[in-house]
Amino acid sequence: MNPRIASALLCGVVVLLGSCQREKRDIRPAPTRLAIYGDAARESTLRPGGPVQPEQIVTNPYNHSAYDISEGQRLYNWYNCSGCHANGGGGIGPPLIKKDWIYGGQPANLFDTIVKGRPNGMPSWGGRIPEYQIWQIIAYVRSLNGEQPASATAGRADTIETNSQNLVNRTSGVTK
Amino acid sequence: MTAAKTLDVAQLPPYDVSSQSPLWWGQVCLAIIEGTMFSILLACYFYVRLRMDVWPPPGDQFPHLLIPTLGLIPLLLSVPPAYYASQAAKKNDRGGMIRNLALNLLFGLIYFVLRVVEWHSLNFNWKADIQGSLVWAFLGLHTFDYVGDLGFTLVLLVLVLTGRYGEKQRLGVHVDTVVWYFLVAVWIPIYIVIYWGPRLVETPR
Amino acid sequence: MSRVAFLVLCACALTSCAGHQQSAVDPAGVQADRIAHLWWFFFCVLIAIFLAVMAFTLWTLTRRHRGIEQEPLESKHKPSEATESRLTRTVSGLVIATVLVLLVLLVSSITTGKNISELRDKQHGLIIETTGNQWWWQFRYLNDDSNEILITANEIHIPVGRPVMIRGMSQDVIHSFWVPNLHGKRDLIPSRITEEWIEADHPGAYRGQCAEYCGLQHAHMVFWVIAEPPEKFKHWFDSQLQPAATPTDPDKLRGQQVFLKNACVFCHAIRGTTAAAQNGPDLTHFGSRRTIAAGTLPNTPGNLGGWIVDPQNVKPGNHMATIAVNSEDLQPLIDYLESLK
Amino acid sequence: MNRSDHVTPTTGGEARELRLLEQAWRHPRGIFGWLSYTTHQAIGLRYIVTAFIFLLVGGIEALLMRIQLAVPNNTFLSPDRYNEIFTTHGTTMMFLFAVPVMEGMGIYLVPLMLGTRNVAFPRLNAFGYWMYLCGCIFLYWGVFTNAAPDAGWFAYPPLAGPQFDPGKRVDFWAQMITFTEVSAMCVAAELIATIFKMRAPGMTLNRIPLFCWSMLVQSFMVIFAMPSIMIASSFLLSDRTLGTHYVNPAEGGDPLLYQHVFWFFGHPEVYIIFIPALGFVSHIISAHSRRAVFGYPAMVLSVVATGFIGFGLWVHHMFATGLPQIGEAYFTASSMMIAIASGAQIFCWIATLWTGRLRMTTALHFVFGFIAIFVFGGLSGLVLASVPLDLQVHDTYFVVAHFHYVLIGGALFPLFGAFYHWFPKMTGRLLNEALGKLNFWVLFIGFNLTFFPMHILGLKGMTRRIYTYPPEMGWGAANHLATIGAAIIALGGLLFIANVLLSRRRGQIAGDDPWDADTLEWAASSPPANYNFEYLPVASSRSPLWDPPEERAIVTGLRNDRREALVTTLMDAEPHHRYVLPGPTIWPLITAIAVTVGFAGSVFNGWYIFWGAGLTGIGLIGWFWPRRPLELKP
Repeated sequence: MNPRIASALLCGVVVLLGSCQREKRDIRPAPTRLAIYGDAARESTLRPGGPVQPEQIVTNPYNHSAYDISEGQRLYNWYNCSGCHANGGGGIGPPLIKKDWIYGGQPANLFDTIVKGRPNGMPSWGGRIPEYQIWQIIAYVRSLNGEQPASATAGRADTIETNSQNLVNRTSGVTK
Repeated sequence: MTAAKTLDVAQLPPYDVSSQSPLWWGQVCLAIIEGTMFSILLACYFYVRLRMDVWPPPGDQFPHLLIPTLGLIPLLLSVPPAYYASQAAKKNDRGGMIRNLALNLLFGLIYFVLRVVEWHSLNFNWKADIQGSLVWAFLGLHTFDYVGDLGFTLVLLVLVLTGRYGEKQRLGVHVDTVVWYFLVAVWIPIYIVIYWGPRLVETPR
Repeated sequence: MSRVAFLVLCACALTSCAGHQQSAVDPAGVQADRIAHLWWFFFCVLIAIFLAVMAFTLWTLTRRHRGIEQEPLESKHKPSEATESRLTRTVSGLVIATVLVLLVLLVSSITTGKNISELRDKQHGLIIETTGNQWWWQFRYLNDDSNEILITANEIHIPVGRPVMIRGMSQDVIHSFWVPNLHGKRDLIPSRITEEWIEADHPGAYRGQCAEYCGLQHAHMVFWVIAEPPEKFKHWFDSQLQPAATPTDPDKLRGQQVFLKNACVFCHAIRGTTAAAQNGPDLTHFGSRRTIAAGTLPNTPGNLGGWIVDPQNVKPGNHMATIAVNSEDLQPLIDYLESLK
Repeated sequence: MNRSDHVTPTTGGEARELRLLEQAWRHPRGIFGWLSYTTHQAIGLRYIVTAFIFLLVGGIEALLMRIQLAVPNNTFLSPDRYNEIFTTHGTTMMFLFAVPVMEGMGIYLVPLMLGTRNVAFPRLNAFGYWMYLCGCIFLYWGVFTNAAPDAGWFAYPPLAGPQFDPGKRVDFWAQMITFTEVSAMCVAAELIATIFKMRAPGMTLNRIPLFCWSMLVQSFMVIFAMPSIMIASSFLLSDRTLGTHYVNPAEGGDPLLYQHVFWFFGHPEVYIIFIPALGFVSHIISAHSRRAVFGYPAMVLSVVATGFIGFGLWVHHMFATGLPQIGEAYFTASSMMIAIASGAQIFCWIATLWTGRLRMTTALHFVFGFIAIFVFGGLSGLVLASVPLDLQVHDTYFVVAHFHYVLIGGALFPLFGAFYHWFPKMTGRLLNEALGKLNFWVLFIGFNLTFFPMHILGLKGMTRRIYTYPPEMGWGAANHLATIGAAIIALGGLLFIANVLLSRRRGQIAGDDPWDADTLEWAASSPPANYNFEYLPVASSRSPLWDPPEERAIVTGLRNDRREALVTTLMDAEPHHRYVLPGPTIWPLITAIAVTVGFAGSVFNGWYIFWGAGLTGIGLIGWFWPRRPLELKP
C-alpha cells in the first residue's frame, strides 16, 4: 500500500459521487424544451382565479439549478418585476415572500400567472419572453421562499441588504 | 573505522520545561499566525471605515461599553494565575498547578459569560452591513480561539487533578500560558477598536 | 547562442507587427507612444544584461581546465585567498552595477509615468462615460446640454488630436478598458469611478478588448475606437444624435413591429421608438457599427440573422435571450436593424 | 566515490544498542500502521509523491488549454469548461503542487542536513500531510462533480462573489485554500522549531546549510503570508454562503479590499515557492563544482532580504486599478529592489561555478537551465514592475510568460535538479544520467518553445484567460508554436517518470555519498534509516564532510531504547537537553478527518463548523492523552 494507490482509490470514490443537479449549467436551452413545457403549461386546466388543482403540477426544468436561479434573479430585475414586487417584499404588486398565494404558488400556477397575466395589473408575458426564462424566474421566485435548496441559492446579492430579519428600517452607509 | 572524538550527552536531562523546548517555539509560531490574522482584520476594519462617510453605518447602535469594559477585569485577572501555573509546572508543584489552573479557568469562564451576554446585545448581525460582518469576525475568531484554550486548560487541570501527568503535561501547562497571554494581549487592541473606535472618531449624523 | 538568434528573431517579430490593430508596440496615441519608447529602452537594456549573464555562465564551462586548476581545490574545497578576494571584488562590483542599472530603469519608468499622466488642454477634452457589462460596452458621450448626450455601444469615434477622458464604471463585475495602440489599461470597478485620458495621433480604427477576466465571454468583449479628423467626427456625432427614422417601406416597417412585439424591447433601446430599455446595447444606429455582439461577428445581414436566431451558439453564455422568431418575421427584422444607419 | 562516514567508537555492545535503536524507530505494520507513520522521511516522500501526482494533473489541464488555443476559433472546449480548467490548473499548480512539494523536500532534507532524527513535531507533521491530502481530494471532488472553480486562481469578487458565480464552484476553491494553508502552517511551525532548536551540536547560525536557511525564511514567510489568504478566502466564502458583506460595495464592503488582502499573500507566495529552490541550487552547485558556495554570508543575507522585501510589493499586481502616483513609484522601487537580492545570488553562484571544477551531471544541467530561464524571467519581471509598461502588459500573455519563466525556471528546474541530486539519498539508487540529460534538453527546449512566444503574444495584445481568438488577430502562429512546445514538455515529463521508475528498480547502487558532497545528509546511509544517524553527527564546520576525518566528532549518550533526539541552543547550537520524540500514532489522521468534516460540511451548511470543532476537540484529546510511562527515566 503506497500513497499513489491510496490517492488513486480516493479519487475513484470521488468520481463515483457523480454530478449533481445544483451545478448544471444549461447555457444553450434547446428549443424543444421551450415547446414542450410551453404547451404543457398552456394546456393545463388552470384558469385565472380558478381553483388550484395540485395534480396539474408541471415540473420546473430548472428546479434546484443554481445557475438558472441566478439567471432568474437577473431577469427578475431586467424585466422589471422588481418594479411592482420589489425584492419580493411587494409594493404596487403583492409580495412574493409568503406562503399564501392568490393564484397558487406551485410552479405551474406561477407559470400561468406570468404567461397569462392576472387582473389588477399583472401583465401577460406569454409569447413575449421565452418560456425557459419564465421557468428561470419561477425558480428564483420560489428560492425567495426557501423552496430551493439553500446550497443552490446565493448567500446574498451585491445589493443593499434587504433581509428583514436582520434589522428594521435600516439604510446602508454611503460609500465614498 | 577511525576512533573519532565523541561528545557525550548522557548527563543532559531527558526533558526540559522551559522556553528552551521546541514545543514552546512551535506554540509561539502558532501565536504569531493568529496575531497576523487579527492584525490583517484590524487593517481591513480601518480600510473600510475610511471609505465610509458615516460610522457606524446608520442603523447600527454604538457597541455597548459597560460589559466589555467590565469584562477586562476578569480577563486581566486570569493572567497572573496562568503565570504562577507555569512556574509551578516548572517546579513540578502539583498543588500550585491545580490552584492556579483552577483560578485561570474560573476567571476565564467569568469573562466568557460576559462576552456572550454582550455579544447577544448587539443589534446588528453579520448580514447587516460591513461593520456587522467585521465585528462578528473579530468576536467569532477570538471566541473560537478562546474557547479552544479554555478547553485545553480544562483538560490539563483534569489531568493534573487525576495525577495522570508527567513532563509532557507540565510542558503543556507551560506553553498553554503562552497562548493565554497572547489571547489576552490581542484582545486589548480589538476591544479598543471595535468598542471605542466608533465613539472616538464619531461622525455627525 | 541559438537563443541570441531567437531574441533577434523575436525583436523582428515585434517590429514586424506594425499596422496591427491591437498592439502595444504599434502606438497611435501620445501615451502609447511614450510607453512604447520606454519598452524599447527596457528591451535593449535587459537583453544586454541577459546576454552578458549568459556569456559569463557559459564561459564557466569553457575555462574549466585553465588556471584555477593549478590551485589546490580538493584539499579544503576552496581556492586560494587571492582568488576569493578577486571574486569578492568582482561580485560586489557587479551588485553595484545592478543597483545603478535599476536606478536608471526606475527613473526612466517614473518620468514616463509622469508624462503619460499629463496631456495638453484637458479642459477641452471629450468625456466618455464607459460602462462595462457582461459582455459588452456602453459608452455615453457626456455633455452639459442633456440633448447632446449620446449613448452608443461597443464602438466609439474620437477626434484626432483631442484628449478624451474615459470615465470608467461597471454594472456587474470588474472589467478593464484597454486599447493597446492608444494607452494602457484601466480597470472598471463596481462602486468606483476610474479615469483615463487617451488621445489619438493619427486616424485609424483601433481594437480594444476587456483585459480583466470577467466570466464566460471574456474573450468576446471587444470594442472599436475609430479616430478620425475633427470635422469627420463632428459629422458622425451629429448623425448619431439623431433618433432612428421611422421606416417608410412596408418590409422595414414590419421589421420594426417585430422588434417592438418581441422580447427585444425589454433589453434594447431604439431612440425614436417606444423601445427604451438599457439592459442591452443601444441599437439606435446599429446599422452603422462594424460588428455584432461586442466584436464577435462582422456586421452583415447573414451574421445578424444567425445571431438573432441562436445567440447562444454564436457567443455561449451571453445574456441575449433566445427568442423564437418565425421565419417570415426574421428577414424584415434584419432589414430594419441593418437600415438603422 | 563511496566513502563511509560512520565514524563510530569501538565500544562493546554496539550491536545491541543498534538493535534497540532499530526497535525504537521501527514502523508499525499493516494498513493502520502505514497510516500512523510519523518519521520525516516517510511523510516527506508522501508530500513529494502526492504533489507530483497533482503536477501531472495540472499538466494535463495545461495541455487541454493549449489544444483549445492551438488554432483560432477553436471549439475543442466550451468557454465554461475552459474557465474551469484554467482556474483548476492555476490552483492545482500553486496550492496542490508547488508549495507542498517544496515543503515535502524541506521535511525530508532539513532534519538530515541538521543532523537530527526527526522534525520537532512528528505528529503535527503527519497531521499537516493528511490535511493537505484532504484538501486535494476536496478540490477534485468539486472538479469531478462539475463544480470546478471557474473564477481564476485569485477569484476576484464580484465575479467570484455570490451573485455572479452561482453554485458551489468558488466555495470549493475557497475552502481548499483553508485546507492547504493549515497544512502549510503546520509545516512552517515545525520546521522553524526544528531549525532553531534541533541542529547538530556545533552548527552555529553561520554553519546552517543554505537550504535550511531557505526553508527557515520560507517558513517565516508562510507564517506571515498564509493568514492573509485565509482571511481573503474566508471573506469570499462567508460572503457567498453566510451573506456577509466584506466585498459588497452596497453595504460598505469593497472588491479591492479582497485584492489587497489576496495579493499581500499572493506575492510572497511566489517567494514561498521559489526560495527553497534557491537552496537546492546552492547545494547542487557546491556539490558538483567541488567547492563551497562562494559568499555564504551574502547568500544568507539576500535570501533573508528577499523574504522581507517580498511583503512590500503586492500592489504591483493592482497597478491597473488606478492608484495614487506616489504609491505606484514606491511599489515600482520595491519591486525592483528584489532584483538586487536575486542578482547578488546569481553572481555568487556564477562565481562558484567559475572557480570550481565542474562535473557536468544532470543536476548541474538543470542548474544551468535554471540560471538561463530564471534570469530571463527576472528581467521580464522588471518590465512588470514599471507602472507604464505594466499598464500595457498586465493581464496579457506577457504576464503568463513571465510567471511561467520565474516559476518553472525558478522553481521547477531546480526541483528536477534536486531530484537528480537527492534521489540516491532517498532510494539508494542513482537516476540514469544519460536519460537525465535527454530529459533536461527536452524540457528546456519544450519550455522555451511554449512560453517564449507568449511574450510576443502579450505585446501584440492577446489578453489572458480568453478561451479563443479570431484568426485576423494574427496570434495563431505563436499559439500553435506554444502548443507544440507544450507537447514537448509533456514528453519531458514522461521521460522523467520513466527514469524514476527504471532507476528505482535497476538504477546504479549509490553509496552514502555518491557526489562526495559536503553536508550532513550524505553522512547518513542511503536510503536513511528511520533514525537517520546511529550516532548524531557534530557539525565541525560549514562543510562537515569535507573536513578531514580526525576533525569530525559524533554524539554519544542518547538513549537508544526510545525515540530520543538532542535539543541545542538557538545561536551556538550548544547541547541543552535530550528530547523524546513521539512515536507512530493514528490520531493525527483521525483529527484531520474531523477537521475535514467541519471544513467540507461548512461549505454546504454553516453549522458543520461546530460539529467539526467538536469532533476535532475529541481528536486532539486523544492525540494529547498522556500515555505511560508518564515520568521519563533519565
